[in-house]
Amino acid sequence: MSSHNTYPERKNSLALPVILLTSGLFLLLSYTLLSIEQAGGLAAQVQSALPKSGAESPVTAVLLNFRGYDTLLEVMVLFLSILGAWSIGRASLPQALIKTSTIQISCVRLLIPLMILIAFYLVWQGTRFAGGAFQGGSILAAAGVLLLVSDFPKLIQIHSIHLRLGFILGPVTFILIAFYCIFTNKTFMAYPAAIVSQLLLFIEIACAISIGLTLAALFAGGRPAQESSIAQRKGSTL
Amino acid sequence: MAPILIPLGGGLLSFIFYRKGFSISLLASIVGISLRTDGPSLLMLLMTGVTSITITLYAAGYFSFRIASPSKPGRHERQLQFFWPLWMILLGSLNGLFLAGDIFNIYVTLELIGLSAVALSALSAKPSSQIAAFRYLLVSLLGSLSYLLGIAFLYKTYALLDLDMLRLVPPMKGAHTAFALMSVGLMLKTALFPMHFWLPPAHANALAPVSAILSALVVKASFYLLFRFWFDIFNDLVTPGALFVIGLLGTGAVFWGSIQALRQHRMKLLIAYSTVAQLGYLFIAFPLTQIQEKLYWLPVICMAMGHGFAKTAMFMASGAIFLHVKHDRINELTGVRAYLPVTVFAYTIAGVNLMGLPPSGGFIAKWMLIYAAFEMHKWWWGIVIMLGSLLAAAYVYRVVSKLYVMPPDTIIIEKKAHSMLLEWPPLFLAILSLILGILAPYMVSILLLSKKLVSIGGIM
Amino acid sequence: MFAGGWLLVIILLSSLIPGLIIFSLEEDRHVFRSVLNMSGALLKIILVLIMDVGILFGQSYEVRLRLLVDIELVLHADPLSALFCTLSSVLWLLTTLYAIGYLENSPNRSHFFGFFSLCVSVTTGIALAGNLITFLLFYEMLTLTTYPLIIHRGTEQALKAGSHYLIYTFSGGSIFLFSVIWLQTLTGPIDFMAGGFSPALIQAYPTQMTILFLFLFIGVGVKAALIPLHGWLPAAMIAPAPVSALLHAVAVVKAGAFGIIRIVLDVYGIKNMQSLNLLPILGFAAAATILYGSVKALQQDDLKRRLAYSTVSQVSYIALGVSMADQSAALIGGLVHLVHQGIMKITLFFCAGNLAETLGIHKVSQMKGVAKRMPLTMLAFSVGAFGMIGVPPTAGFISKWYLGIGSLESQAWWVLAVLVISSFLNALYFLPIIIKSWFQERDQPYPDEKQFDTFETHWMLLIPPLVTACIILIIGLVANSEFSPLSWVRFIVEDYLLQ
Amino acid sequence: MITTLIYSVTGIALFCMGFTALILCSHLLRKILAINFMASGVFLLLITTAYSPDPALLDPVPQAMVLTGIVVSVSTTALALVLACRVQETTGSAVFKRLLPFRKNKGQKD
Repeated sequence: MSSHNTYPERKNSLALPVILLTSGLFLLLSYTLLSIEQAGGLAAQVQSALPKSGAESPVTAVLLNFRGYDTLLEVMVLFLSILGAWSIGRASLPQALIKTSTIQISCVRLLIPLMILIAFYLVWQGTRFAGGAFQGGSILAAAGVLLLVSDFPKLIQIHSIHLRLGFILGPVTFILIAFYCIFTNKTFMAYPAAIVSQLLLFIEIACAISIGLTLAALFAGGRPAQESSIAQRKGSTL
Repeated sequence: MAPILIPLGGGLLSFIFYRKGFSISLLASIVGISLRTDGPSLLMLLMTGVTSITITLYAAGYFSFRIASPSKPGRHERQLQFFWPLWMILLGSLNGLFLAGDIFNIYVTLELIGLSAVALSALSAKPSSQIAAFRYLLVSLLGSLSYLLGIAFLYKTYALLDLDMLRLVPPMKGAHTAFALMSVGLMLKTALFPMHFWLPPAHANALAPVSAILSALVVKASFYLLFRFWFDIFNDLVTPGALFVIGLLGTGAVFWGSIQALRQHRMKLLIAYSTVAQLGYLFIAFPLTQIQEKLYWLPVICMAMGHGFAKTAMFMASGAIFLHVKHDRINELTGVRAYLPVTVFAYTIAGVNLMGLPPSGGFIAKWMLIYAAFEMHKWWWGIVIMLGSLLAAAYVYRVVSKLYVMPPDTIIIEKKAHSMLLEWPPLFLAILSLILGILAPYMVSILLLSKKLVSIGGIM
Repeated sequence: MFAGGWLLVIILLSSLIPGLIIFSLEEDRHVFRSVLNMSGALLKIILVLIMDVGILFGQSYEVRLRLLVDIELVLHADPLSALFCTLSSVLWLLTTLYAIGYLENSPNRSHFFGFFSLCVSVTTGIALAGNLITFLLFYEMLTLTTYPLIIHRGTEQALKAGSHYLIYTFSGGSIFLFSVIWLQTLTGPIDFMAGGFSPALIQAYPTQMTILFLFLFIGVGVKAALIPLHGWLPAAMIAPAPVSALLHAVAVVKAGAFGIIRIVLDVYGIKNMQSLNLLPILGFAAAATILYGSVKALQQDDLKRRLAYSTVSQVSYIALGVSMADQSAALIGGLVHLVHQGIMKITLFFCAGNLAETLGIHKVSQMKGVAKRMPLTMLAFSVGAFGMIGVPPTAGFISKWYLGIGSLESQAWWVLAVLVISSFLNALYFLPIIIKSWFQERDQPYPDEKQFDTFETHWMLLIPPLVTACIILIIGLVANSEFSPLSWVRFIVEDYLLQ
Repeated sequence: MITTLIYSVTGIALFCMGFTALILCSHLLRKILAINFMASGVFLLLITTAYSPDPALLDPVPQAMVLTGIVVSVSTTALALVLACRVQETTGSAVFKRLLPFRKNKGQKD
């Protein structure tokens, strides 16, 4: 986005009407907001069902158990974004070796294991406190981004299939476990009470790995360069 | 190996949705999410299923043709590789939407649909399609956010997310605002005039199978929700004035879309504008719907199904023609009939449905709407519908008259080997849209099926 | 009520299936195509004859397919539909034979004959339709199937004529659909039934019913080429001769006229028409069209255009007869003209096509002395023309005679005056052609002459006009025998006047 | 109570500001930012519905919804950014008004 800084925001004849319109909208919505008598919420219901849910934090219980289906779809959205990004373009990473200073390299070497540890701690604590797959995944992603900006040559060696498997790890685990529930409890995603917390943890870890990988890959901004050669190979056999 | 695994994930998802549609459980809980099927959603699922099978077959033919004669080496393989997973996820989320029984869950499926549709429409790597896709993404996000804001208001008012429970609550302060916000968001996604500006470029610049998917299925999904909200869930909040305004907007869409379609020089743009016009009919149905009648869903479902099948067939046919002629300028399409007879035939039959001639699904829908217009003493809507059909006939024949003639000096392009998969799926769908009127009794019996409920994440 | 109903479906399929097969044929399989075409046509005639006999013996044929509560497709055969059905199937056989000869060696024949067959199926459907919705269905499909035939040549002019045709017929069709739905909200499902719907409805909604009749009349009047809705017909002359023959004598114009008959007799019913005072309106429209068409025909030099305007005028005799439906003679004259006009006009178009194909003659002014070169063709032409004028003993005389008697009985002197004037005009525009071709000497070479060994032209082009010319004479001569169209029409009319 | 009110009104304000910017700004990146603004506004409003004076009765459902919403928002933003980069790569501009020539349809596509 090199033109970003040089681009002058022009005078717009539309500006005044649009601003008037949106301010009107703002007033209208605020007025409605003030007039609403807030309903009670679902806290009590969640609290009462919490012991069976396999998680101690009500938020986690809602996310992974009561409204687990939403979370499954949410993981799919994330997967979709990397799929879309890969379909749109190739990663715009520099082809040549980046000059990285020794300090940076050693810092990264120190940081990466620490970050992975923190990430898994977050996931682990997710069942009890505010934490979980997405938080852990973000830390993992940060680690991935650090690697990307400092240790590029090694990363390019990663084969595309490993990345792909990583992306689908979360959703597939989630779906498989949800299916497993059909066999045990006859309902999709109704986890068996005995092993519910283990299952949730399992899902969280898988999702965290996928989320971390996906976010880091999104940072790279597209499919790996080797992707096209694979496609050509595939095309020749078609 | 590698590219196969990803579609598998997507395919798996869509497979689950199918499974869920058929399993029944009576456990409903206030915090969990439930899925439900009833007559209308079953019909929409049916439409999605039939259309998607034919689109899948067509896409196979389409990509194999393109890979055999590439315009740029490697490009079409890449398109193929990403088309399948994106399409499977889109299909799965469409099914999920039709089955959804939870207002927030609908938001997530809407996002899934929007994202995959955008990625699909950007697949044809030319700049115009990417710009159109970007605009489509912004509009889609704007629509979802408006919808989400509506959810926030609704949750503030009722603290409920389940559709069945929301149906039972009395209208309260704030519900109107929430309803309006959600409706506007969905209308934006359905491309109701004058919010249609994004649709023609996005649909016309995509690859042919993608255009078919977008036009036939994606806009129908948000329309289905809109209709359900207005007449099933939040019917207490609907006022005659609002219905009238929607009808007016629909009228605007019919005329504007048709006239724009008549002015286009490219076949795909013409078809895309015709989508705008045809969606207008669906909105004209709003002031003509009488919910005391058991079958109030029938006209819109007939129209949506007929249009879905016909539009898919038209986009597929235009894609097949493009592949063979290398352009889709309407005025230069004479003589195509000589080497693509089946395709041209399919296009024509699909056009018959758009015109609303009997016995197509469009005819049944228009019949019922005009009938309702007379019964409710609102005959002016009937005139709008008739004029719209005439305009539809005009733009359909603008292309058909070119396709059918063979001027004496036509240069017949050398006949190329083309895939059966390019020609027959559109014909199948076109014929299906034509005989939809005859299938109407079966649709009625499906519509009258009782509701089935599935809950997910059992809190017992 | 289901007895033998499938016969009707088979009659429809007997031309539909060959049509669909022909579409898929390769261009050069002309032998197979011709065999298929002709056998389909023959089969159809046989089936229609079986149906005719059945109807004569009081057999009832009906098939119903319910789509929704108020939308039902009905095929039903009554004497009136049998009349139209027989006419179109016999003429189709001849036209097919003619078309095979006419289009020999021209491109795109599969396409042409495919639509040709579909067109006839649809016409049969119009004849057999048992309620307004079914009629509407086939009526709209007729537009679709004839359009490709009109633009068959693919020239700029043909396309223009085609779009003219579509604009007229689709507008008419929309008005028709609109009014059918409106009517149904008032009356409920409308089956065709002698006597029409109950008079109570007329008393309940007199204004609406009058407006509705006018709308329906406009809807079918477009295809029947009543003024001012006739504009498409002369323009459509650009199509090949067999198509013109089909449009004028077998399918489109006839479908419009048939629609008028159905609406007056079977939807509204004669009594209701009288009580709404609508019959005179119909009569005036028909009379105006008759005179206008004749005058315009007089001004044309192009032979086919002259014939086209003559059709505009002649078809309105049918409407004129129906407008005096309270008199049995007039009604008989009108209905029998449906058959007579068809046979006479198809003869004339066959002959015009022969002239154009063999000698390259398109204009009346080029016709001096052609009878010497093509005596048989001109003989058939003359018979047809005399029929149009109404010279005894041709078929045309019979219809005009009955119309005249009817007008005397109802004391509508102006109708008689219209009949006399129009016959005079007919003579004025046909006789010069006959005189020129038979009695004047050729003073210039033929524009584009082709030589044939045995006959004056290709035998397939010669036989159909000769056959139809013979039919004109025969049905005129033996009009009173049991198997003539006239007796059949009497059979029909008895039925209606019983109501 | 007043705190939640401030939060929710701010949320609506953010939504409306984002909406204004979305319409008025022509640069693709600004449009993406505007959408993010709007999303944040909605999340802010949504999270206030979770509030309750009794800490034990904080409603977890809106919190879960907001978490889901954030992930969705991240994903869509990522896709939008990739798309915007790609548009700039192929057309040389990321300003909507300047993209007009590229939006023309030439009847030939690839």
